[in-house]
Amino acid sequence: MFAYLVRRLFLMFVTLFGISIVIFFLLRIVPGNIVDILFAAAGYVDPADKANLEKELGIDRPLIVQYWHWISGFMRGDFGFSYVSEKPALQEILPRIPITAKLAGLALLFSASIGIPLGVISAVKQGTKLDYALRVVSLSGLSLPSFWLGLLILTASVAMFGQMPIFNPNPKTWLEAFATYAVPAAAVGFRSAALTMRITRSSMLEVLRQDYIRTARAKGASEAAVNYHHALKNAILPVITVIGIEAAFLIGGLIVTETVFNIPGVARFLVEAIRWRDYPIVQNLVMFIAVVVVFANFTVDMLYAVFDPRIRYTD
Amino acid sequence: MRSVWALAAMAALSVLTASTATLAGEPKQGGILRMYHRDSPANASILEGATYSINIPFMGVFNNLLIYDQHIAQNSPDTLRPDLAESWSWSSDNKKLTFKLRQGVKWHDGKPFTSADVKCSFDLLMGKSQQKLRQNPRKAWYSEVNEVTTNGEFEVTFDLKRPQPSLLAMLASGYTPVYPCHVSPADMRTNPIGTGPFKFVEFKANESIKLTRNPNYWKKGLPHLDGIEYTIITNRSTAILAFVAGKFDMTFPTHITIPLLKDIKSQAPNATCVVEPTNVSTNIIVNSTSAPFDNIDIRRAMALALDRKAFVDILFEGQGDIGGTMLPPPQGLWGMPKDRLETIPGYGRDINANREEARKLMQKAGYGPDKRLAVKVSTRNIAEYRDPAVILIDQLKTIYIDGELDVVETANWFPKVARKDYMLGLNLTGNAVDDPDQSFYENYACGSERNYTNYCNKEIEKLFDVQSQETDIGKRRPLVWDIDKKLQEDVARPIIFHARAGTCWHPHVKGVTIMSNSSYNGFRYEDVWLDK
Amino acid sequence: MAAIDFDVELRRAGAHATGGWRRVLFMAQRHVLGAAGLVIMTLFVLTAIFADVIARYDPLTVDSARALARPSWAHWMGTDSFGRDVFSRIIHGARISLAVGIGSTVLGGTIGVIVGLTSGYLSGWFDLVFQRVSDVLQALPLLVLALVMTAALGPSLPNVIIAIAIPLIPTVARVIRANTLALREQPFVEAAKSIGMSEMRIALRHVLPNTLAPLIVLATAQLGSTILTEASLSFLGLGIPEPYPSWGRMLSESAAEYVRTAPWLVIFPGVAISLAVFGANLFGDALRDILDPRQRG
Amino acid sequence: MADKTDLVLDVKNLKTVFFTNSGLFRAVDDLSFSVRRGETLAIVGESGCGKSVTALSLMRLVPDPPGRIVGGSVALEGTDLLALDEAQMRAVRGNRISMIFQEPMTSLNPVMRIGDQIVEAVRLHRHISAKEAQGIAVEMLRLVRIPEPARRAREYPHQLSGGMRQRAMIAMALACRPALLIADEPTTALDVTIQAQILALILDLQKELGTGLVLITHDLGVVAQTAQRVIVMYAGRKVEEASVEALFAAPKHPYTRGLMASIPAVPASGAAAQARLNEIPGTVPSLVRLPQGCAFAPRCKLAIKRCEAEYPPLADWGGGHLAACWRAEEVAEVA
Repeated sequence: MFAYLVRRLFLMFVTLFGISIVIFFLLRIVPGNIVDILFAAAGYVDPADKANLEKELGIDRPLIVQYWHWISGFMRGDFGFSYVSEKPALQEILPRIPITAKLAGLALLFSASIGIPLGVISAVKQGTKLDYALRVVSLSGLSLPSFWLGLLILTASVAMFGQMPIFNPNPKTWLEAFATYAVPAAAVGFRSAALTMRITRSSMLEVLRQDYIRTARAKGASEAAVNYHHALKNAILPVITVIGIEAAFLIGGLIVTETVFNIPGVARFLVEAIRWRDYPIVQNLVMFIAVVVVFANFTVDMLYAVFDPRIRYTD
Repeated sequence: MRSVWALAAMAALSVLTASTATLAGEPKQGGILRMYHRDSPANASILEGATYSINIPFMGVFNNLLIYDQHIAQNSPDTLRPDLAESWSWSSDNKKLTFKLRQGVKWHDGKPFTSADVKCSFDLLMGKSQQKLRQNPRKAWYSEVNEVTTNGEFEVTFDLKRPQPSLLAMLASGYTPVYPCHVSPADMRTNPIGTGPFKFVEFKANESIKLTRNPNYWKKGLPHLDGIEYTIITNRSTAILAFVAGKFDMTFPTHITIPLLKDIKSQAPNATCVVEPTNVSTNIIVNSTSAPFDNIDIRRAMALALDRKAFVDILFEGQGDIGGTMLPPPQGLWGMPKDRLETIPGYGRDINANREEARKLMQKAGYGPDKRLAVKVSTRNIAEYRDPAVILIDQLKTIYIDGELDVVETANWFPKVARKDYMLGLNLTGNAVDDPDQSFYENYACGSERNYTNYCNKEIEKLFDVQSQETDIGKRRPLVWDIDKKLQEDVARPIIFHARAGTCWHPHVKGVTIMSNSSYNGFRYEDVWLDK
Repeated sequence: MAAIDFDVELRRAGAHATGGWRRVLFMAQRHVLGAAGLVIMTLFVLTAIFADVIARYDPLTVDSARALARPSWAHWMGTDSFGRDVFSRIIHGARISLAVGIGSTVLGGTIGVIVGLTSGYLSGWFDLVFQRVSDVLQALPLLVLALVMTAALGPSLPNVIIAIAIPLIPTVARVIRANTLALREQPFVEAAKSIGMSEMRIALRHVLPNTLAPLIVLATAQLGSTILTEASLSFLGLGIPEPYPSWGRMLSESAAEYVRTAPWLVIFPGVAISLAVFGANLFGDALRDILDPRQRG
Repeated sequence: MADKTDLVLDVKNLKTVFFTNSGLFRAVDDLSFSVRRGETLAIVGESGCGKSVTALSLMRLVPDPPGRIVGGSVALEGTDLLALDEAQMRAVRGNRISMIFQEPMTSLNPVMRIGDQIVEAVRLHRHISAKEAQGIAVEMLRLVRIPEPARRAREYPHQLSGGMRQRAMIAMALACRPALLIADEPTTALDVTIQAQILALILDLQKELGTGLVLITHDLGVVAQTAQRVIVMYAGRKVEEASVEALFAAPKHPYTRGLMASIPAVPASGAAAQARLNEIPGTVPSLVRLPQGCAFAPRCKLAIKRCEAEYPPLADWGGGHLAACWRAEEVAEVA
């Protein structure tokens, strides 16, 4: 177990190192930098002023020096300053994290609490009209562009209630807080709920074909006991993996949803920062996301060990 | 027909201005004006920016030396009002402009305002001070100013190389706030200090901008509002839905396109919406340094092929203006009269005849139905740029030109233009003040930083100087018209149209006037109030 | 015990469905959803191929006189703000969506197969490097990667295809690698090795064909999501530029401006995207049921 | 024949079919047999002959679709199981009739502790506390000779060897003291050395508990050691039934004969040592397209015209020795 953990942590470190290189150099390939954008906002370009500013920001130095400067700072917990706001990058990133985290958490909760039961029902009722209906709904969840869904929700809510769930940083009532997060979370969660449902369904179908299910029936266990006790316990494992992976993919959906619902979370902030070529923000934020993803995968693997007695990490 | 309509519009406008002033009743104190902001400005320093994304939210933090009357829609020399300067006077040779400054004004941090601050601000703008602006887009405005001198704590004098009556117009723009001497330009970007009615509270990029009432504002009893809060919403439909749903008292000024106005009017029938020219022209920058547009015939053919009315019909449902460099009348002070305009090639009413002529020019240059000219039309990846480019490409088809749209990201646009790495570019030019000096020198003078095409015509430049020194508006206007006409005939930067845009607010918002010949100067908002 | 109609039961089981068409018909009945998906996909592909014939107007021609026209006989899906016929644009948009969908799936799939096969077959350092690189790519959110890629390459059709294809590579490669690893232990591969077949030949002749089923399943599943990714990129302003009638951009730009004033601009492209993706997903599901033996019911 | 009241299981004319896309598949066709209390009945045949479907039919666990029991009766202790509704049937399963499956590796739920799986079987049918049930589970594990039963009860299936798992399966199947135990190839998947132990265990427990046993196997050697009576199935039908002694002494069906001949010679049985194994030529025919007459005819050395035309009825050759062959008398001699 200990050897496994060491190996695993080492690989995680290697992955994160790789990500730091990829994001750093990818960003440098993107044409234009913050100085170009600042001059675009000023409506002119002056080569001398531009060179001065590049020097001031340190983006005139050789790439390898810039990389070392960033990564060594990153290790020390020095994340640099945002090029745009000129505030410490950490100060820009940190307050936005809880917003996205709440949204993502709620979306995952939504995804799991809707997706898993419906997936089980769909599998148990395989071939029935209910199964077909659920599959069509889940497939449609995977087929709707999420910004479209978000906009339709907003439009419908204004048309029907004359109100819209736009982000409110300081909700006064419980209901307001709920509206702030729940609707956008549902818009993102719909897609991942659909995914969760499909995985649960196929996992359940797989498990329901297993010999031990027949054994359970032979014992005289009821259908309910067979499905929910014996089958689900086994079928849940791949679902956990997928929810874990989904947590990583959720960030993509959140970018779009945070834009539509105008939520000042990290996902939209990342896109804006890419647009502004705000390297310190993009680099550190991507690293942060990568750390979360890598640890989410790690947690999933550990959860596997908890849920599946067969798995013991001894390697 | 058109002039009658224009007259009617004028009349309606003056009624509107009058109504906001007289029918509004006694202003109520308090309340926070909630607006959305269309994008996240780079920073809070007006002097370093060249977009009203910075002006609009931060103009209320500052005062100018003088300012355009905030309740007269059309900025003109007659609507200049004292601000930090109580009065001004020209020397007899019109080369010295002296301002008497208001006393007892304090910066938001409590330090007193003096003439040193004025000098600092303009030294900064002229690039003469120790500290530098990171960007200085309007340096050219002060090219005729030798220096700014202080005479005691409350008097400053602008010493000019030659008479320049337009200097006052530029000083009155929202782009020309007075900065404090004791705050560095860097701090002004993140935490601006002014003397204005509102104090800066915070600016969270991509999130919000907050201003609060300055209780020690030197105008007693102002501002009425407790504060102004902008929520930054880049998605237009989300923003408009939120306005309709009552989350905001007012839209971002001049953010509502004509097609969207109908939507707002149907959703929020009580909202007041005002449509005015923005004094932003949509134009074509032509790379005349290399083939094929180094050929004047092809440039002329392109200018002839433009069906300006079609642009205006499609993009503004007819509510846009066709003119030269200067904003057309009646809102524009300096635009050519219609009959004069129509004598310029390409502005004539008979589009088919124009295009027939254009095709002849193209054939002369060696192109025809079987040998079409392939052209890249570069533009920024913003709807206001992209949409006219699409129409332009479609129209160029009629004269054997096959255009391909080349969409460029903001970060790459100016470098690309500076590299001359384009054939045709679709560009927007915002005019901070409706003034020929601002427009001509900034966009057409040899060596000007915003003269993207590097158009350089020494003879025309002489004419710039002649009109610039003319103090009599009546005499100056025909000079301006002549220059404008020449610029169009040279196909220096063909102007396609002048945009109009709408601003909406809910009925409880009082005291807002949208300027009709500028979108940079009317956002002080010190006497805006909420009737709630 | 209830009486059982053997004929009915057998019919249900498909016993009567012998020979070409009856078999096809039976499969269509058994996989109703898949058949529907296949029909949608076929329509989609035919539309893309015959766009010039089907479209009633030139999708790029601007006409101020008919801007923002409601759907009518002349313009079945109305016109956009430039007066361009929405129906014709959607028809031509099928080409773009198909190009993005198939282009990026084929590109990502091909590279993924090569990498996965090599990695699973050679093991050693190549596999180690591949594993780490795919860890890296998979820890970066797909949309973020595509976003930075399109920003780096510049928005154009080929670049969007590349940007969407790259994050696909590790996904495909992992599946192929896992299958290859499993297949390497199979007797027929051992046998091929024992008669002196070269590794390369074994990989291409024996291993690759056997990974085809999961590959096809994965590819159809990806087809839909690539179209959605393009739409999201368009929404974020980095999709395929004007004037190409990309569904994603048609939708995202109209969605921003005309969601209320000209709903047809928002509804039809949205429906087109959703339907195409839905069709691909339905078809992919059915294919998985049929091709993936582990999933067969 | 035995006294009716002594019968644990009485199957009459059982018919189970599968509806497949290649046609009707008669997996069990008109099968009748009975098992007495404490008796062991073996059902033998090649794979695909319908043995396992018979077992599943008795449990009413034939997967539907595609399978369906379409006729006959299965009387367990006098109750026709086929007439019960699903709830009633559940009360019988695992309680009065239990089953051990072929694959001990996959037949136990991998995420449940062994003890819990037995506890579940007990508590489904007995209203007792979890603690008592746990006691029974440990007791059962002890009964199937698992060392340290209390510790093993807390372990997961993957921690047990194949033999151990099959013991646990047996413990689970017998936990409620069923009247009838069905063992479907219980030793096939196990090591040869373990096979004998498991068989011995099953027989011991059967004796101890007085359970009727249906042992399904393809291994005539196993039959000889364990069963009292044997049914030979071929293509879904019973082709021969006899006491073990009678069957081995004089098989009346050429198929049985063939099966015996394919056993590696067991010199102790007195038969002449053979130079090579005899195998039955050909394979079990497709159950969909069965020949009109005897299904075995195409593979049968003794086949005559009549075999192909008419299906031979089951005839009693004395002492309950049934066989379905037109040339039953000649079988022993010819072979």
